[in-house]
Amino acid sequence: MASEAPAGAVQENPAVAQLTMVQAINQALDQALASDDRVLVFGEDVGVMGGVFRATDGLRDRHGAHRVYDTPLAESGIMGYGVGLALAGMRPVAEIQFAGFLYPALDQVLSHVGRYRHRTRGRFTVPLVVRAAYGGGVHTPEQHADSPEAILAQAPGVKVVVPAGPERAKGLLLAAIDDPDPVFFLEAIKLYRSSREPVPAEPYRHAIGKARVVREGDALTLVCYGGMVEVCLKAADVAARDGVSLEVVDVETLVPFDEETVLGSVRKTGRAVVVHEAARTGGFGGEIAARIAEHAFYDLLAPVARVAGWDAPYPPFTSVEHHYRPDAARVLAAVRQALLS
Amino acid sequence: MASEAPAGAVQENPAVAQLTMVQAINQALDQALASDDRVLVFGEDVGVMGGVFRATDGLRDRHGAHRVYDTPLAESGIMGYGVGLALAGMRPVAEIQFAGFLYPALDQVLSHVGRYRHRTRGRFTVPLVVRAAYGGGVHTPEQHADSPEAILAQAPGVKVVVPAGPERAKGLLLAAIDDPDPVFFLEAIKLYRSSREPVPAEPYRHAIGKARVVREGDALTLVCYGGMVEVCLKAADVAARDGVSLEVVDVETLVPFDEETVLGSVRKTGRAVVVHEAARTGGFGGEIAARIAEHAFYDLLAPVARVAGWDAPYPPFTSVEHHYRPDAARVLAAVRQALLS
Amino acid sequence: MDDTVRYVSESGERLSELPFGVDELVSAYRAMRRARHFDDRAVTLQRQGRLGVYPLFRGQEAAQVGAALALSEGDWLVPTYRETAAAITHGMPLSTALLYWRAHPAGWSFPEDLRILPFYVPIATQLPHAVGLAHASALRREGAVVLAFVGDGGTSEGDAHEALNFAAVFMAPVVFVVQNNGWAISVPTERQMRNTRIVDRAVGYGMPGVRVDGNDLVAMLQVMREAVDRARTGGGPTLVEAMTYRLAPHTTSDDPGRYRDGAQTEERERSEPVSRLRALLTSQGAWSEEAEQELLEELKAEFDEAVAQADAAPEPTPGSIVEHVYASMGPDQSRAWEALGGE
Amino acid sequence: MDDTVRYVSESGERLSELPFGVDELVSAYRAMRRARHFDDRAVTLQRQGRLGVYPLFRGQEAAQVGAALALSEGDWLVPTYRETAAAITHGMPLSTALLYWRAHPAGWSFPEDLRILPFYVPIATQLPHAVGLAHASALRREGAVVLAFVGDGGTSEGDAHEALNFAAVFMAPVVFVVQNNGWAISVPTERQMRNTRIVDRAVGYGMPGVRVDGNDLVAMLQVMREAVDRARTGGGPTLVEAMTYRLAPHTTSDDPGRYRDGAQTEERERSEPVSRLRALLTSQGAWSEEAEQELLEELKAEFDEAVAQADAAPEPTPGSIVEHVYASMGPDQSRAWEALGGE
Ligand SMILES: Cc1ncc(C[n+]2csc(CCOP(=O)(O)OP(=O)(O)O)c2C)c(N)n1
Ligand SMILES: Cc1ncc(C[n+]2csc(CCOP(=O)(O)OP(=O)(O)O)c2C)c(N)n1
Ligand SMILES: [Mg+2]
Ligand SMILES: [Mg+2]
Repeated sequence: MASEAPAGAVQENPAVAQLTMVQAINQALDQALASDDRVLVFGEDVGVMGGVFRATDGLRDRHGAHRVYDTPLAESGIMGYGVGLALAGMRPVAEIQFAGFLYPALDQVLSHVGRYRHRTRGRFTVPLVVRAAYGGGVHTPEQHADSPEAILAQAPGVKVVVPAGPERAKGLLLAAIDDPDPVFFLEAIKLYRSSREPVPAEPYRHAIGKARVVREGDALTLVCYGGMVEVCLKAADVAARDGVSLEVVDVETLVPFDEETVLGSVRKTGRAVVVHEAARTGGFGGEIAARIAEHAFYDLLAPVARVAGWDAPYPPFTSVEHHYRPDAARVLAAVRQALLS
Repeated sequence: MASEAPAGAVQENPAVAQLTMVQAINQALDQALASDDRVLVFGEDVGVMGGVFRATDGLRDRHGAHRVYDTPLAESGIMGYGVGLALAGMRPVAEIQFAGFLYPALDQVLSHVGRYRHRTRGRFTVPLVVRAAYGGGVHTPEQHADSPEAILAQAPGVKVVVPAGPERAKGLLLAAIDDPDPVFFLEAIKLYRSSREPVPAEPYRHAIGKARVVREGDALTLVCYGGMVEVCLKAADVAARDGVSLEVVDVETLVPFDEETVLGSVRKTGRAVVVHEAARTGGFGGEIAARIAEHAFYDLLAPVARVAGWDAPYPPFTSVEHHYRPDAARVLAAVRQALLS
Repeated sequence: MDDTVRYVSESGERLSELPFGVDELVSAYRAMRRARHFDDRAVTLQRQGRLGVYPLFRGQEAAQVGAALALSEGDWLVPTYRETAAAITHGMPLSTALLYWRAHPAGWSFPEDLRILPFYVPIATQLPHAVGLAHASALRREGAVVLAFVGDGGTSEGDAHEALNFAAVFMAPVVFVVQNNGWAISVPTERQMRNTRIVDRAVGYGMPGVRVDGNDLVAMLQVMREAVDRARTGGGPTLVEAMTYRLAPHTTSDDPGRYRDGAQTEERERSEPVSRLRALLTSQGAWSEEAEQELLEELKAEFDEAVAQADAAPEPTPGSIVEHVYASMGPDQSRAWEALGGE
Repeated sequence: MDDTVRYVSESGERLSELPFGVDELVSAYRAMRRARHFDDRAVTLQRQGRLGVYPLFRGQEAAQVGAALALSEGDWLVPTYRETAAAITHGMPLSTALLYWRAHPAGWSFPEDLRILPFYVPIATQLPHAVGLAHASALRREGAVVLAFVGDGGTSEGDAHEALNFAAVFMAPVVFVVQNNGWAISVPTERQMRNTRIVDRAVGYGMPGVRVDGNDLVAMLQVMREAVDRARTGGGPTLVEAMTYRLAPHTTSDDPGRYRDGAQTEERERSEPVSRLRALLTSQGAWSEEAEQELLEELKAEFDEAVAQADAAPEPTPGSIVEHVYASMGPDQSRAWEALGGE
């Protein structure tokens, strides 16, 4: 891992570089730190070590130990401390190592992060960004593969962003840091190093709150986000070989939800399959499916299906783990079913 | 409040007594303590004081300070301690004063309560019951009116039960205490003392995992639970005066979800409105609506609508609070809309 | 071991040389008396249905006012629901405090220049915020100190521990004041913890700890000045355990008869802080019955004026429910806002 | 102040009268050596892709084995991921341990009579469980004691605080062993807390605290026996801080070169516990090179056998993913089970 190019390759400044998602994130953090004094980056092992995924690699050396630093091992403390920094006018960017370790911090999230602006009628605000690695597919140890986005999404006042690749991740993270509201930024572990993509070297921002049609098609819409986008694109590739044209919508921002783009696509295709890796019951797919079924009712030619993790904890058992996380085959099975209707 | 009849009026033993929901709960706890040594009741202020809502009133005197006792003020501690008792073979019944104070305990819930059986392949189990007062409508202070059922419902391995009145509460709580799996038992604050109902004095159990048709009708199904059941019944009364016959289904157990009963009703009426007081986005209503829309697709005559809390924190502001929680008028507006389709 | 810092006896006698001049004590007394007056009147308003659930602070005036008076203007106050006395001492307008406890939005949007966070309900969750605020002040070399309150019961929460540890590790300029008032609703300190000397936790965190008679305004102010000074000059956090007593019910909704003996509370009334300081000042010739009456007239007028201001606050619209969820309304809030009648 | 309990010097010299006979020390040595052998072989298996991510315990054998040996059969062990040495000492079959770290379900369903909770990943969350277990034992007058482990980093979590307080308030028969191994992944204890004497927290909770040289098996066993005894006889919980050092990477996935100096680790190798006890025993004539070789042969055979057993465990079916979610499958699990091919 030490052999990877220093991610914040700003000094060389090629207009565009091929970066992995973790490098793109590193670059966004680097640029945010460079351009705004108020930005602070902290969490467990983010300082000297540069993060368990190396997302903060080199940042402490470049920006100083007072801007990029380790905290004690206490997620509620990290979250609450971050709220305090934000209340003081800083632009804190906290890292929670794995999304499952957001759980000890949920009191701070649910009681304060999403509520502060509302309860103080805008007098106090919490422009906090919380990054966390989520999801499975890479044989992490037990409880390192959770996808808790539905918990965050049911908390009014927070925004939830789930980038699907390097280029999007950089632009969305920079936008999140600028955002006047708290943003949870969930990074699919599976995508951290799985591929590279051209990423502009300059800082740029992608709008939060917009879904994207990432592949056009007319037979059915696959609605997905984060680590499931590549799975859906793969499914669409396979389907295309059979002459079936699938549209893929990357929701990207779960909250605020961009109903317009999703409904626009489903109204066109008449069919939808919603895909995520969190367990199905209570997952955010229910919200998406409910919205589609309510507002595109008269355009639907088939029931809205969901492909999701099974209703069980993410299995800690290596040899069956891959049966839990949706793959192209499972997506295609649901597509076939929907196309029969 | 001291003037209320001692809830566990077992000594008098009338076959049936008119009880409030909090009295029925008190009676269930009393009977569980009396019949099973392994039952322990604990939480903040449940001992000497008998609970902030008096649900444990008198129990310490009757069953001893080693069976009914106060804990320190620490919800994660309460939850984790309860897990330990359960692992040791006890039947712990923890009280969390308000559902919003479950938040500090969510790490224990999400990492352990729902996961222990699965990760140890049944070797260790957590037959823990957690009672918490939820919801609004009675001008409680800030952050005392949350409805976090969707967070619990997305955690595989836990059961979530929300009783709609005294008679159901008693039977469900006794069933929950017997249940080999962890059960979260959410008690609508609004229902604690709002009315009385005949409650059999003997212990009895209601099955967990079954929804109930609480009023038959043919024009549309109202799907609801907990504090919203009386609201929906009221809406149905009003509609009946206009000759519109609404069916009301009390989901009662959110997880495991009784799809059969809900779908059976909707297939018959062809229309559904889902009602809860948690904020709409990410609420459990999305799950319910998605299931209806998927599995009753061909029977639906209108889109499945949701009536829920607005997408904001429960407002701490007394004079507008009643606009947040769904009432019969809002339910009826959604019904009217659905009947137009 | 009684290491409790105390300057004035329960009956108001000077136990040792006072660290402040009498003028300072007179103004501290006025602030305490003002708080007591607020509390009494607030309870009356609550009984009239003109406030919501109100958490009384009777008996804790010295702990709160003494702590708040140690702050300078740019310093931050981080209160629990209990700290209305501290808040009005640190500059919160009485009308704001009234509107807050009326659960009226006009009381929740504090004036821009007021360095007070809103009252906190979820126990102990304010403490990490205080550390973040304080660390931000240090990182920017602002010199602002943060005063954070917590109750004896609140020290049992994980957040209290995490915050104390963060504060020590970051050497944040924050002073933690635990008001050990003997009770967490119905649970006495002896069942909340095995060692009821909360100050004994300080050493574990590596910060100074001080136990002080929280009903002795002089001791409280003196201890707090030292702690605030230490924080301001880079000496890091302090844990102050202020020994006091909750003379009133937990809130206006509570019935303490269910869990404690009225006689015990009576007994504790004898060491209550307001009359203690008054006795001291009177014995020193610095206060009189006339001065007291005059002050009460002032306080009454001030409070009446605050009530009038509070009453004049316009009622919120239903649509306000979905305002301020985000900096700008998302589509879901906009739809809700329209459904709620807009405006 | 050095109040660290120690009986044997770093180089294996006896510093004071030993509290145990030499036979006992020989069997303790055998248990430590067995643990070391397991660790070494596990790393090899991991490199061969035959274990998943594996958290090494090299350097912490005395702390873990010493603690576990102080338990009786009916006592409970509550481990973090780090405590494989303690677990196999308290009776976990090696094949179970291997299957556990192979992330194979057969290793997660512990034998019914094994009083060990599964290894814990979410830091410090095991501690309240230990208190509940212990309190249940006390309520039923079972006499079982609970030994709960946590790391230096883990003490920063709120759950650690809440659990210690609960244990003290309920006088639960639990012994908390903090293995202060200097690191929480990349964060050294000095940045984890300001006062690195974790034992200093004990007084705050009102429980005895002991700091012990966790690399001295003799000291560890002695301190733990006292603590376990106290717990068993109604004396309540104890906080033991075992000073040790993580000689290995955090796990097999970690690269300590990113955050610590190899030379420092080398230096620490000199005080590692296994050779220390061996030196003592050898100097006392109770151990020899031949005994060592013989033991290693035994351990090798035992481990090989365990690997064979582990390899024989049948692969789980996909359907097993939705088994054991509830005591009996809910309708959602049943549907999933069918979709997964049932069986
Ligand atoms: C997280 C959480 N749990 C429980 C409560 C309910 N509650 C409100 S005040 C209180 C007792 C607090 O006692 P203490 O910290 O000593 O403060 P005091 O009321 O004495 O000022 C409790 C349990 C709460 N507000 N928040
Ligand atoms: C709640 C939680 N946060 C973060 C992690 C990631 N993590 C795993 S081990 C570890 C360090 C633990 O250090 P310590 O408690 O000292 O134990 P040691 O590894 O030294 O045995 C961290 C941060 C986790 N597993 N759980
Ligand atoms: Mg108190
Ligand atoms: Mg460690």
